[in-house]
Amino acid sequence: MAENHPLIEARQQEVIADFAVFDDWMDKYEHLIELGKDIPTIDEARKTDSHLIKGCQSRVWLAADSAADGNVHFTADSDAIITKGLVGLMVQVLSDAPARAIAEADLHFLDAIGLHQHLSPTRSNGLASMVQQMRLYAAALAARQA
Amino acid sequence: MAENHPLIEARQQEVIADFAVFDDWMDKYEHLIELGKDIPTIDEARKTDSHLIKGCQSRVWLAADSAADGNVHFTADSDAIITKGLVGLMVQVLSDAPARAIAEADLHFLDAIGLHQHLSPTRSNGLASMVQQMRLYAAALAARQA
Amino acid sequence: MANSSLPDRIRRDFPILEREVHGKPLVYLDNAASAQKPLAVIEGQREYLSNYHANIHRGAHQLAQLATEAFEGGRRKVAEHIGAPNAAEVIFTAGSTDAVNLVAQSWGRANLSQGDVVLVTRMEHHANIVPWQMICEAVGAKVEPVNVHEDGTLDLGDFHAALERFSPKMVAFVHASNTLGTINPVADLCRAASDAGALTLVDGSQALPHLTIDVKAIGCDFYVATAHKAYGPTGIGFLWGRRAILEAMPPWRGGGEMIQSVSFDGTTYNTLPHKFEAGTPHISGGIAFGLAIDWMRGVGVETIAAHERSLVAYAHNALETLKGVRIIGTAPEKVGVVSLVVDGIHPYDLGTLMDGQGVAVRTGHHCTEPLMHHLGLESGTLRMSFAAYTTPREIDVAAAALARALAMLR
Amino acid sequence: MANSSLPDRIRRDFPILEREVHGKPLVYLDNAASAQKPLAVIEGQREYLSNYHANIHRGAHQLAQLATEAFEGGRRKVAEHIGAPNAAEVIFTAGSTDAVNLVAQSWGRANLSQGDVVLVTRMEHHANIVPWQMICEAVGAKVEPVNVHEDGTLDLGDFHAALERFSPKMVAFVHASNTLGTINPVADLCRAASDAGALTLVDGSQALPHLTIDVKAIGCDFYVATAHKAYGPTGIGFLWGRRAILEAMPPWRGGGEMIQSVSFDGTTYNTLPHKFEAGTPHISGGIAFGLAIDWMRGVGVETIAAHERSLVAYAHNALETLKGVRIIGTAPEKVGVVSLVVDGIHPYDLGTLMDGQGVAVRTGHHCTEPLMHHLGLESGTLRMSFAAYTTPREIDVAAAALARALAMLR
Ligand SMILES: Cc1ncc(COP(=O)(O)O)c(C=O)c1O
Ligand SMILES: Cc1ncc(COP(=O)(O)O)c(C=O)c1O
Repeated sequence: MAENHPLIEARQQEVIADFAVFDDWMDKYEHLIELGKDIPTIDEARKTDSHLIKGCQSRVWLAADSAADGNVHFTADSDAIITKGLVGLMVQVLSDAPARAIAEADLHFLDAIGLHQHLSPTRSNGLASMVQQMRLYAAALAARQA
Repeated sequence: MAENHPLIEARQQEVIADFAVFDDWMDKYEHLIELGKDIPTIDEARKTDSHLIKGCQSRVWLAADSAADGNVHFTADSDAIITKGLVGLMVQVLSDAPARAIAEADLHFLDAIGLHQHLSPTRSNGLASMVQQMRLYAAALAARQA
Repeated sequence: MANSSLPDRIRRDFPILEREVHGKPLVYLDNAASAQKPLAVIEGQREYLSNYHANIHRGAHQLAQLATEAFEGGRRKVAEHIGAPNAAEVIFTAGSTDAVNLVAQSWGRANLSQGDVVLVTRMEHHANIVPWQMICEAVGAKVEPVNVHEDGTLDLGDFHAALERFSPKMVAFVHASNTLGTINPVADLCRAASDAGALTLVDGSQALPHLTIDVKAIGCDFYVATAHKAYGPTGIGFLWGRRAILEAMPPWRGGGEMIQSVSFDGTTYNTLPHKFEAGTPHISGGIAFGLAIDWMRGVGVETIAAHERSLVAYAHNALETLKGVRIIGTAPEKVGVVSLVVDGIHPYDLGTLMDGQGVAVRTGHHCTEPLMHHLGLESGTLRMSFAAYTTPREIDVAAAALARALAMLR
Repeated sequence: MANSSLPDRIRRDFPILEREVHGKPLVYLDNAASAQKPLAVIEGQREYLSNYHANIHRGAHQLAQLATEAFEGGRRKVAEHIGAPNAAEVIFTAGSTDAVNLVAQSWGRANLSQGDVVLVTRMEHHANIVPWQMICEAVGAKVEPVNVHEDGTLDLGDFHAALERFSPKMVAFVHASNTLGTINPVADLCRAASDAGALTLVDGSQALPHLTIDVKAIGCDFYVATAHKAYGPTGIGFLWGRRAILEAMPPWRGGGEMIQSVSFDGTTYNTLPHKFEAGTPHISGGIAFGLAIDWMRGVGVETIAAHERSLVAYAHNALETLKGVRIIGTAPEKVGVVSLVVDGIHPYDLGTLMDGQGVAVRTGHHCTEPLMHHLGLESGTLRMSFAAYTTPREIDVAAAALARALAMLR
């Protein structure tokens, strides 16, 4: 994967710094839950089946909009708060960035903060499917822009 | 199982004594092969499908006749010589004995001479099926005689 | 509490129980999904692979003979354990799911037709629903469900009414529910179904690890279960069926072992159980399944059952005191399964936070979506499930972990 | 001889090779029936059961996560090893037999109808005949066989003529014959079959242990194999299929894992590979299958292939000198399989007497009855089959044991 867009890299560093203060598993999750409570979420009106990510235990909704500046704007939500925290982190790192940068992002921050397992496609929280959707949307947009 | 009929028990002891001189596996099989060559076999004319024991690698034919004295007379054959030796031993022990004695025989001699594994129903030489057939035939006859 | 000495005696048989997760001692309460394996099973499988592995049946050499005897010995142990009149009636399958599919595809395709009904219950595992839906769709038949009461017991009124209304050809139900723990009155259900002219299939997946099983006393026509939930290996289970019914059924899978003779002019099939076991079987699985049964019998199935009954009572007490916890499934007769929900909190969050404290539970619909839907629990439940080695102390740890998770989430 | 250092390097990986039978050192030449397992496989399976067993997928806890990753890692290893474009195209099955049945029942029931032809060869294993016979009988289609030459090679003229004559919907054949050793020109056969508008299924059961496999280069539509012949565990194998074809196929077995959502109003199915994997999979099997592939790749498949080629040449030489021995299958390209007959002597007698000398061979029709019939060998053959650990010295012992058996039987 190519080097990250500086914007996306900077945001990942920010998240990593944020989590650096927690070495206990439970503290990290406590923080994640707080994030989940704070994060701006998708419009209730858009929580429809067409924005639902299928096949996961906790439901995840994702909406993508392309802004006038060519960036992609994401909003998301989940009915499980931990998933919502994770989903929020993803939005925080990827939203409002150039389409190509999103499509090609190397999301190393989950590894660095010790939450990598949640991105496993075998995990049933839907995060992996959501990231895939984000990339697909961005890639399609980047292709149109090119 | 009830105690063996004296005739059947005596024949088993005879076979056991016969084999007692061999302690080497190969010598025992050498003897079995010799037996296989000598043993009086079923009439060629009776080697038909209706006398064939199904489902085994070496083919085994068995014919049973009831004699006037109420005894059962068996003849048998196989296209594999070791199987033929085993089949011959069975005939030697069980043929020309009273039906009930055959049906209820405790065939301990195979164990004693170290050839027990050939009687395993999982063995594909057909011996187990043959013994079962012999018993079934004798049991049916015994039932008619009773 | 009663029988609390059982885990002391047997925990050392289970090496995995010594491990930690996330730096905490493992508390494994996901036994209804899959049980852990005693050393007898682990080492038996290893011994087989190290010392007498060979392909079985039709082999003239010594290893093939040893392997065949051990594998067929496994079959005999299963047969004896469930009171089967004859070992040839025990068909090894890849698990419960495979076994239900065998019946649905072989018996079903030959016997179901347009307008026929297969009756199941709303507490069935997907394994006892989807195979019936698939064959019913293929032949124009229909799957009808019997209702379940709020407390997790079967609605017997609805069951009898459905027998009357649908005259089903087949009635299929769990012996014990994997989500609710409910033990069904299987002998009564079988009698009523038979009286109504139906065949019966009992899904014993959750009964084999916990209860004494006697297919003759139950009076069913088919009984299925899976080894991995009963201290045995993965990849193997069984179908038991009444001999005459199995004899009349066409084979399902074709290949080696299940044939008597093959030619391009016509192929003839082998006798039971081989007719239904095409290809090289899961040899080490069959052997290790037998060892798992030996292990259970050595401990005593009744001892295990009594221990688990007391664990369920203990867990109900410990969990009910937590604010907001609602136990799902309070039938008087239960196996070692306790499902719960907390209103306004997603089970996945609870499960994740308990995992962080070393406690393994399962969350979600437990492959019983129609039941969850019926009970209005669209996010599923959090399920703790017990085994012979589970201790009251572990339930305390789980309850404390749940309490901490709740505190974090509120 | 070439590569004779290979067994020296690896025999210590196989504990069973140290054992005796009937007081003689074991000489295991029944590898085509099932190969022995290296320590990496035996210990890996044990490690799994002792340390991280849990039911997989949908689990939120750590053990479920570890088990899922290891199992899916096994799938990825299989995919990479056979050059599959995508791991989701690899469906775990109970073995080759189960895999062929999956295609015959799912693809076949949806695509075959009255008058259609499935083309196979006369050298097929029953696993690649009977499933086709069963589905053809159900839908009114027909199985037609392609001839085999006396030397054990496929009759290519007949193959092309049959494509022309029958316009088959499906052409299914072995990559390598388990009875003759013959390696078929699979890429050529697939190209011709595709050009004739047929789909192709290659039975790679005897190729996986011996040859480098690349499904893209072969150009087939389906490829199946079984783990236990390739140093892996029992109870597991795989079906690889082209994604678009697999996507279009209906599911075969129903149950957990293979669904997206279940209700009595209608059930929807999961994506690949799960759509075809109903129920709890053989988790330890999938993991250990991956370890077997690691082991083979560590040794080097080409190294194993070269070693076995030289063993075949060596064995042909050693056996041909024995009076009356006729080798069945002398194709120029063979895997490590040597079948033979001695006129007037039953293979079962030879096999039994070799067993008495510690040498494990297989006798009979090797689940290829139509081939035996075609070649006029109604009692079958005696087959010696080799693996990476087989030594020339073992072939000498086997030849001497055969000579002694012949002397006793004449
Ligand atoms: C060529 C061939 N195909 C298919 C099979 C069937 O494999 P399994 O019995 O593992 O399903 C075998 C082995 O028995 C084989 O040698
Ligand atoms: C009640 C019930 N039936 C069927 C099954 C299916 O068993 P398996 O997945 O081993 O085939 C399970 C377990 O998942 C179960 O709990």
